[in-house]
Amino acid sequence: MLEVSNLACSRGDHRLFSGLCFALSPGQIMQVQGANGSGKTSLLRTLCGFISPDKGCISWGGTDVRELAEDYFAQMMYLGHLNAIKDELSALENLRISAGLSGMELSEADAIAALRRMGLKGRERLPTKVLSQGQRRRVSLARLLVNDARLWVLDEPLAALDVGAVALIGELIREHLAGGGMVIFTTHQPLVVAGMEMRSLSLS
Amino acid sequence: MGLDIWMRENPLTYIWVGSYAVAFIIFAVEIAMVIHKRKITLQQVRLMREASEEE
Amino acid sequence: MAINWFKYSAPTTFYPLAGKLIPWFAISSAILFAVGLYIGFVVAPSDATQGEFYRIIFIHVPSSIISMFLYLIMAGYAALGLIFNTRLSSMMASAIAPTGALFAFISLWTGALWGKPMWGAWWVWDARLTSELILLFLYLGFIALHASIDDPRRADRAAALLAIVGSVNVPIIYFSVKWWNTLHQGSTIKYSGTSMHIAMQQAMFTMLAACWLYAIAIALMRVRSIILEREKNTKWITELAEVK
Amino acid sequence: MKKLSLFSLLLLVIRRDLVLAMRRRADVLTTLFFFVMVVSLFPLGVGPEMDMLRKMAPGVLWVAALLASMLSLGRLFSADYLDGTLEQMLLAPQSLSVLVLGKMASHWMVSGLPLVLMTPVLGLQFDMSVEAIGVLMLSLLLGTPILSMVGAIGAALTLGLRGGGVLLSLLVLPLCIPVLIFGTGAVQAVTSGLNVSSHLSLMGALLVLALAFTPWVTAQALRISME
Repeated sequence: MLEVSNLACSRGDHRLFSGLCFALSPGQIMQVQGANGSGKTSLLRTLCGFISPDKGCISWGGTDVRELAEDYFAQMMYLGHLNAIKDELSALENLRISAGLSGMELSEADAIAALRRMGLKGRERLPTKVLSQGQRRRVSLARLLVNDARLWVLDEPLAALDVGAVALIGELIREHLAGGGMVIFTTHQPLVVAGMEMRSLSLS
Repeated sequence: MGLDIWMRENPLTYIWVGSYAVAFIIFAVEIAMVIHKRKITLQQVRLMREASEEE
Repeated sequence: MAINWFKYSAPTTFYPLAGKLIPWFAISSAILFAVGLYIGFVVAPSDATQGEFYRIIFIHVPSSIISMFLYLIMAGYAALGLIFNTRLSSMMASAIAPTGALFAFISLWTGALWGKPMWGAWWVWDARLTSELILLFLYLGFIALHASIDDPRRADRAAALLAIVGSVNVPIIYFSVKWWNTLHQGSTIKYSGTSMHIAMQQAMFTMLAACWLYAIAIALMRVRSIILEREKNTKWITELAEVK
Repeated sequence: MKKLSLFSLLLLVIRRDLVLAMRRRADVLTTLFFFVMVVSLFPLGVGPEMDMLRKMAPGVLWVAALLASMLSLGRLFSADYLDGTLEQMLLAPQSLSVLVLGKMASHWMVSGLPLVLMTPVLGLQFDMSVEAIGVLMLSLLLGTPILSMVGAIGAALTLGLRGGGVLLSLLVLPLCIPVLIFGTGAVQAVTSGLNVSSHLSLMGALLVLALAFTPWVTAQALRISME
């Protein structure tokens, strides 16, 4: 589904990677590895179309993503370093608005169910500024539950999460893959996804 | 008012010193800056090249 | 004969080509300046109403015209760079901007000097002078935006968008200023117009041509430095004769 | 899950920004206070002659409105940029331009509309006639949205830059000159007994033009700035 061929990317004068080729089919998961500054985040941001590559092409279902543009965005979701949640809004409002931005109308009941599954029971209506770092990350990750995107692009999804939450993310990813989804992610913590072959791509 | 009278008596000097000389000084400064910029850039490029050759 | 324009749009071929062209533009510009000044100050008679002061227009009018055209050319190059992602056109745009700003400044300066004997005031809120001032602001905005972004590619693209928005706005600004000016019965600069002596016209056109050649020469010189700076990591730069 | 229509997406963005603004009221109020203060400083600076003040009033109010809107423009995208929401907006499967339009609209409601509503009080300070105040409000009503929209382009271009606020004013103020001219021109026309419809219809034309192009241009600027 997702094919990357001969991709090259640089920041300023510095060439991060070049000649990068890989493909991801439904049900596959891939971890991007590499030292700090090797371009993991840049690769993921290039896949989102934020950065236009110096060379090479990213295609989705055989068509260049730049041509697909919004049709591609409808089928992918990106979780970056930043949580994309507003301190002034409650967890519930945050989740419903981010679903809205990705074009979905989310009912209150569905949103509460998603937040509860993320272990935020009883905190749905608190302003997120009173939540801890890990809890905010959970609010942000709750978007995975209320989205029907096929491709997940996750940049350090496990940062600030405790053991229980890491296990939960593993389970969410397994469900997503079982349903024919695709995941590409980076992490510095081990992530176990039961029964799935973990491919890895290393940037040097 | 002194300037006004002087200006009417010496229109050509006024024009020359006031506009043409200023314009040509601006041109000269611009040329000098561009040449200086080129010198600096060339120096940088040479330094980069020497640094990469030593590696 | 089909000329391969794309060949000249690559910095590798453009850099030596520009180097060869610069002396020609510079020398012909200097000659035309000399000729223009000679016609303007020796051949052309003094004006019936304005005396000798009208001779300022030989520098004022060409610099106004050039500052306006350079903005459009700059915006055009910037747009090419934005749409087709060609490196050279973005570099050209940023090479033209300072020259355009300087011509706008010269036009304002000489306009003020011309205004003093004509109206008795250094600055009059005349439609053309006001538009020229706004044009200078637009140039300064372009330069400031380009200078404050560190990543050259983002700087090129952001400044290009600004230049395009600016050039769409220039006619609106010009007409609104003109309208504002007529509303307030302000004075408008009127040149001798139709009764312009043939020698005056010759002087004006020669000076205009001289200024154009100067602008081209200086922009090419500047773009060569920009090419060197941006491409300093590439192989062809390190193999240039002047680098060795 | 239901797909959102473009219009409800627009409403969602507007509502979100308004809720955020209501929860951070201080920001809104500072802009308004700035406007009131700048306008009130003028009589102190130029003296209390009513004739002169009456003549200056439209220009003073318009320039103050221009400066006040510059002041609040810096915040238009920066909060979303810093907390990552802007990344999500860029990935919106519907139109980014619509999201941008929503943000422009809420920015105007928060920073432009209060100025319009405040105008009668300030107009009285300058001893303006009722018709003049009416036309001034109308011209501000048509003009302040243009300031928000043109300003949004500048805000998007200067996103995350050092000294972005000053740079933003440098970029945007020259582009706003026509709005200033037509806005003050309308009031001067009504005080000298001329027809105001031509000024206001030109302003309306500028508003339509801005509505048609600025959301798209701002969307492009955001994509450039996020790289």
